[in-house]
Amino acid sequence: MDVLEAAGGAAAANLLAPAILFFALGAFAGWARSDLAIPDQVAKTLALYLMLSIGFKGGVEARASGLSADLLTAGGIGLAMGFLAPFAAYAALRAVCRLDRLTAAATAAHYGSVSVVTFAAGSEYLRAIGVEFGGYMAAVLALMETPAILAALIIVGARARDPATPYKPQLWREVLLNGAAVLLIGSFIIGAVTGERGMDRLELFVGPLFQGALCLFLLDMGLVAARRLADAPQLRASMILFAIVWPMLSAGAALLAAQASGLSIGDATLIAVLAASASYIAAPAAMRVALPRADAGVYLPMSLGVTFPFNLIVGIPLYHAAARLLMG
Amino acid sequence: MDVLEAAGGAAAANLLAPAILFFALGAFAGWARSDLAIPDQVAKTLALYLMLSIGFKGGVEARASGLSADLLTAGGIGLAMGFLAPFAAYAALRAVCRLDRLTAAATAAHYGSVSVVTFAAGSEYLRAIGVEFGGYMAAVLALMETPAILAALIIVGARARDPATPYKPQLWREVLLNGAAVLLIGSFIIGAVTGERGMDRLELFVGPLFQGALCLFLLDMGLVAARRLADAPQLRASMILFAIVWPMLSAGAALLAAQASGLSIGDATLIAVLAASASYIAAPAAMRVALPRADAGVYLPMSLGVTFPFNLIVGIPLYHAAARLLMG
Amino acid sequence: MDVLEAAGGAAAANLLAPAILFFALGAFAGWARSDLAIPDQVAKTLALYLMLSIGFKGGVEARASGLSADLLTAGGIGLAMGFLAPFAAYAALRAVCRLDRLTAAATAAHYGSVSVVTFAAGSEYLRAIGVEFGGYMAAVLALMETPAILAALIIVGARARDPATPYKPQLWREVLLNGAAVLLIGSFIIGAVTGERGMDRLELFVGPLFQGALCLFLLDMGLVAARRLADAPQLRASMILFAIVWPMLSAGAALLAAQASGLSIGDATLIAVLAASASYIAAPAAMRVALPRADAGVYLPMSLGVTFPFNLIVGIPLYHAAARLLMG
Amino acid sequence: MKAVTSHKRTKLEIFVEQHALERIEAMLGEAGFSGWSVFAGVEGSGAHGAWRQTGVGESAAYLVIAIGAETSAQTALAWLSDYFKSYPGIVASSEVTVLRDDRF
Amino acid sequence: MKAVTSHKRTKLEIFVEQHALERIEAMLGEAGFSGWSVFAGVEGSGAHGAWRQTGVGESAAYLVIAIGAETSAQTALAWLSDYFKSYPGIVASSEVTVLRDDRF
Amino acid sequence: MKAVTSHKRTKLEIFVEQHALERIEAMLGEAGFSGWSVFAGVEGSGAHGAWRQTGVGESAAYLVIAIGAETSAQTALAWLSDYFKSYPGIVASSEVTVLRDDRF
Ligand SMILES: Nc1ncnc2c1ncn2[C@@H]1O[C@H](COP(=O)(O)O)[C@@H](O)[C@H]1O
Ligand SMILES: Nc1ncnc2c1ncn2[C@@H]1O[C@H](COP(=O)(O)O)[C@@H](O)[C@H]1O
Ligand SMILES: Nc1ncnc2c1ncn2[C@@H]1O[C@H](COP(=O)(O)O)[C@@H](O)[C@H]1O
Ligand code: NA
Ligand code: NA
Ligand code: NA
Repeated sequence: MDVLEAAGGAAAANLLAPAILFFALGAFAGWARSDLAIPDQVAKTLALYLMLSIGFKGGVEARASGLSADLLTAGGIGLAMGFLAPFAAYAALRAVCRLDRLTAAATAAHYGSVSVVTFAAGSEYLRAIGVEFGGYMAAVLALMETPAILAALIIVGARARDPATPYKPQLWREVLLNGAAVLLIGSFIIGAVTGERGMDRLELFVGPLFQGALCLFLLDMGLVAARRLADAPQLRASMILFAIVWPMLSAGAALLAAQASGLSIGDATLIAVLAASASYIAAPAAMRVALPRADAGVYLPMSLGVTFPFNLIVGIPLYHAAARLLMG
Repeated sequence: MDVLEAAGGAAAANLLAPAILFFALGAFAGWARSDLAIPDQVAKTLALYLMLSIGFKGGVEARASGLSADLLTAGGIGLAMGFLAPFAAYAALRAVCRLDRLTAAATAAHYGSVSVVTFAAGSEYLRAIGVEFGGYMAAVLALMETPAILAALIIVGARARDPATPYKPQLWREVLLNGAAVLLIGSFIIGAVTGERGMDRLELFVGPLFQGALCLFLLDMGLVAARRLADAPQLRASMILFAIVWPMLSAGAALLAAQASGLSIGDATLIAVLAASASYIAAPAAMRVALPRADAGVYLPMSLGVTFPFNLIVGIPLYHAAARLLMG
Repeated sequence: MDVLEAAGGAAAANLLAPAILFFALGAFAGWARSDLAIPDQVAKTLALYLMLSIGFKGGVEARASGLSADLLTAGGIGLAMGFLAPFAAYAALRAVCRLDRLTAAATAAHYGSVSVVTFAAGSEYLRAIGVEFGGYMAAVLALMETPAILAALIIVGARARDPATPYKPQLWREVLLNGAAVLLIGSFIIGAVTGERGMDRLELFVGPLFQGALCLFLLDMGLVAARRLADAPQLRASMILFAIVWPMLSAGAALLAAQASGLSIGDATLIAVLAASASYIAAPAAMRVALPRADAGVYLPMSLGVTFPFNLIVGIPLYHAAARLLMG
Repeated sequence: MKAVTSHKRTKLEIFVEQHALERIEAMLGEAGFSGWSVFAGVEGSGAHGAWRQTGVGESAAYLVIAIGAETSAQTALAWLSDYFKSYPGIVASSEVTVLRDDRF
Repeated sequence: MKAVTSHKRTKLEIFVEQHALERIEAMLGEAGFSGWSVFAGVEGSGAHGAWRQTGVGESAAYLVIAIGAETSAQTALAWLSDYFKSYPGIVASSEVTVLRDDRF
Repeated sequence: MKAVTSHKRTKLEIFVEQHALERIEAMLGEAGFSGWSVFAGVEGSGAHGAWRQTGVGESAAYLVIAIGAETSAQTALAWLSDYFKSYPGIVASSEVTVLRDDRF
């Protein structure tokens, strides 16, 4: 079948993209316990840079194409999935993985939220194979970061906060004003405000440089993911299963919603990638404040060690192939 | 009036430049106490990179245009202002802001010295609106960094050094060999020595990349400035007044001197920007060594929290409009 | 004589390359004890970036030209020199510099191993004067990093390990899986696998950006080398002699081997540069683990403070001139 | 060499996660400490598992060192003893000698 | 303010080079420490000369702080006393007071 | 496990600004310390106000840890007591136990 063949070829192409290979190199080095390491301040800056670039490029493109109905549609699907998915994920994590309430809720928040780098890899993949998508998808990405965190707090309810503690963390700040979200949304607005004129000045910075920064960052992600997995002997088969099956189910649901609302194949692919992706920066930060007793030794290895590589290598081409099958 | 209208348009254009908007984004994040932060080692490197680029580009251009009389004129004005302004500023700070002697002298050093990033923003502004200026202005920038610091030491005289202390800081090293000055002047010389051939190799590094680095650095400056202001409840109205009015007076004096000596509009604008700008890296470092009892809680919020944003957003287009009014 | 004249001109051109001048600037700042400093995490990242770029570009070029006999020849010469040179160097260091056994062995490891940045400067030099060389030389560089370290361990034999210590460092990991080697070889493979298609995406990142990163890194190397020398009053004349004469002898031997096996002038120059260069990252790291009682106050000032600047400024054009004399 | 008068004070060494720094520093001020210094760890281990500062997805412990009066330390310890019921971290206190007792 | 019960423990401050961290942390675990924290130095000096963290060719000392039972500390000190025969570094131990003795 | 002989020494913890490091390290050497280690803080507060390491315009405190003989510590404290009359910073000293007394 033509579509599947094409999908196979596309998957192979994805596998051989430099960024994916640098991820594999990092994973190998981490697994072999090499002392290779990207210094942490540089890794943090690379993450900020990726968000700045994604936001800015998205804003410039969104301005060029005008505020379309598609933005509202995609944003609506994203918000709905980000908020509702955690409830289903929570039930599945309790039933299948037998996690305690707090850890299940925190893990659900991770899977409802999104991964910026998975999104970046997804959009690079679409660019490489010449599939168009809306610049506003960067805004959808930003929209999907936080609802799942709120959902997790609703799930655990009042039980989360320990009455004994005099410490009242300013949770809304951690959730709504986390650096990543602020930079992503801020850069989107700056891109939308300055448009082509701004892009003229920053073309090189957010364009060709992006590829290299992504390679370096994925090298680091490979190192971190491999070490995370090595340090997580308690990761049970049921958790690994969830970390692979759940993203595919989420992506499927997102694709059906995208098809029903008439989004393009590119937009549908990206919204599936977002639904499938799991957070490993914003959600852990929020959970450490809000649900300190949830076990980070469960949600981080699942999200960072299993789901992230799966989406990067298998998921992205798979969801795109499915989008073409459904909507092509 | 045409000139004013054009000035208004130019000011609006300045406001919408990506770099200025990233400063605003940083200031918002700092004000809202988001956890957004550029890691300090990266911020330091960005500052070094900006100086390397400014110096190198200036050197290349200065070589291309030859050692002109304009360099001597501009350098002379810069040196004179850098050395004399602190005496006037000291008097004003004592009389108007009622600062103690040491804090007044230290603050005067800040206002007599210059801000590299304000200069960078000023020259980007001129480039964006197509106004030419001499590459040697980078050398004038370097010349203006230290005289004000020496002036401040003369003002306080022997009283500065505590006889009780066995500690004799090597002040000349802090002042003359501070990293910023060495890199700026060194890069200028390297640019002048290698000329176009050197530029061929570094074109991309010091050119299009500069815009992006400036955005990132101004994002950080916005964060730092906002936090500085928030932590400075003791900043009195008279100090805020000084931090806004003094730069305009300095810029005016510089413009008059530039007009009298026949500099171009671009050079005049930049020398006004330099005169108006206040140091927040070199001067504080020197003052911490030379006048440790001066109150950093006064001079840093004034320079970094008030004068820097004022120059960046209002000052630069204003001084340029004034230059055109005077000399156009 | 034409060749020598040309060599003189080339040496002058090398001296005036921006990267070399930035090294000189750093050395001046370090010597004058300016507080100029590249933050350490950034310096580490620059080193990683240089290796990533060198490896990737080498891999892409090696794929384009196919696996040639020249790769095997150059690799063979490199491996042989890397493994055998330390035995000769050890004898010389014992006889001439009167170093103790452990320090002599550790120093020999440094001179048998290679310096990535010297290689980078050598290939930039050849590019600047338009001399071709094989992309596989990056692989030869990677091959030459470790044999000398093994040779040093053979030289000291069982005496190296203290039986009293319960600590058994995993030496093979430090030696074979050191971050630099893994990144260099990994990037070479990624370059070879992705070929032109990968290069299309990373062209800017590994190309024009490289020049700027090299300038910044050499600025830092200048600072570090000058400070190393200043802190090494115990460096005797015989050690300085060795640090200058040995590289020339090694380069000569490499050139004769290259001529005998019919390599091109470019490849011969680079293999001479590699033979002449001394390690200052991989070898010290391995020696700190394997021979902790060897005196780092000897091998680091020699390698970093004397040999590195000598090769950078004098050696590279000299070895190239000799290659042209021999083979031209 | 002239004699240096010295005084006994209590030193707290508090290991906590980054998100708690702001609140804990405010608490130290309220408890009567006139100064403190914060250092960032690079890796570590504890009841909540091992961590390493990587720039991606990690917790990372910070060390807050605060030197002050014994009574201030007691107030801080009472607060921390509650805080540590929910959040990761530990605190150690010990006696140190300082110059210039007016400053603590 | 409610009373805070506190307990005596031993604090080790171990200064070592980076390559030894993994092995020393494993040793601390085996010696009975349930936690430790590692900090990176920026410069220093010792019997093996002076160093500065530059990113190029330097050693750099790290500080491992481990708080635990006296017996754990003794085990660790015995191991370190051998280790330091070959490798650079020092260790200092002192007594501290901790909350929540069950955690150490 | 063989017995480990240990010895009493004095530990200085000196919090100062970066510009003073070179001078203070030289002083420590003159006072008889054979080693020290320096760590960079990320934020803090004191009589001279609060600070945060940002890379732009900030002071930032560094922590110098020096372990040595009591007499060396007394010499250093006398110097520091003068130094702190003009410059920001504090010093705390305490007693620690070390291995290998020949090294201090
Ligand atoms: N016994 C200890 N000694 C030194 N640091 C510790 C100790 N226990 C915990 N820490 C630090 O505090 C962090 C949080 O502690 P915990 O709540 O036990 O996981 C750890 O990750 C360590 O960095
Ligand atoms: N007396 C000391 N006080 C504090 N740190 C020390 C001391 N001696 C050594 N160190 C640290 O431990 C490292 C290695 O020590 P050494 O084996 O004496 O060279 C030094 O570079 C210092 O960073
Ligand atoms: N009581 C204290 N405990 C810990 N660190 C302190 C203390 N007082 C001052 N410091 C540190 O030393 C720096 C300078 O102190 P000061 O001269 O009091 O401003 C402060 O910014 C803190 O980083
Ligand atoms: Na998701
Ligand atoms: Na000024
Ligand atoms: Na060599």
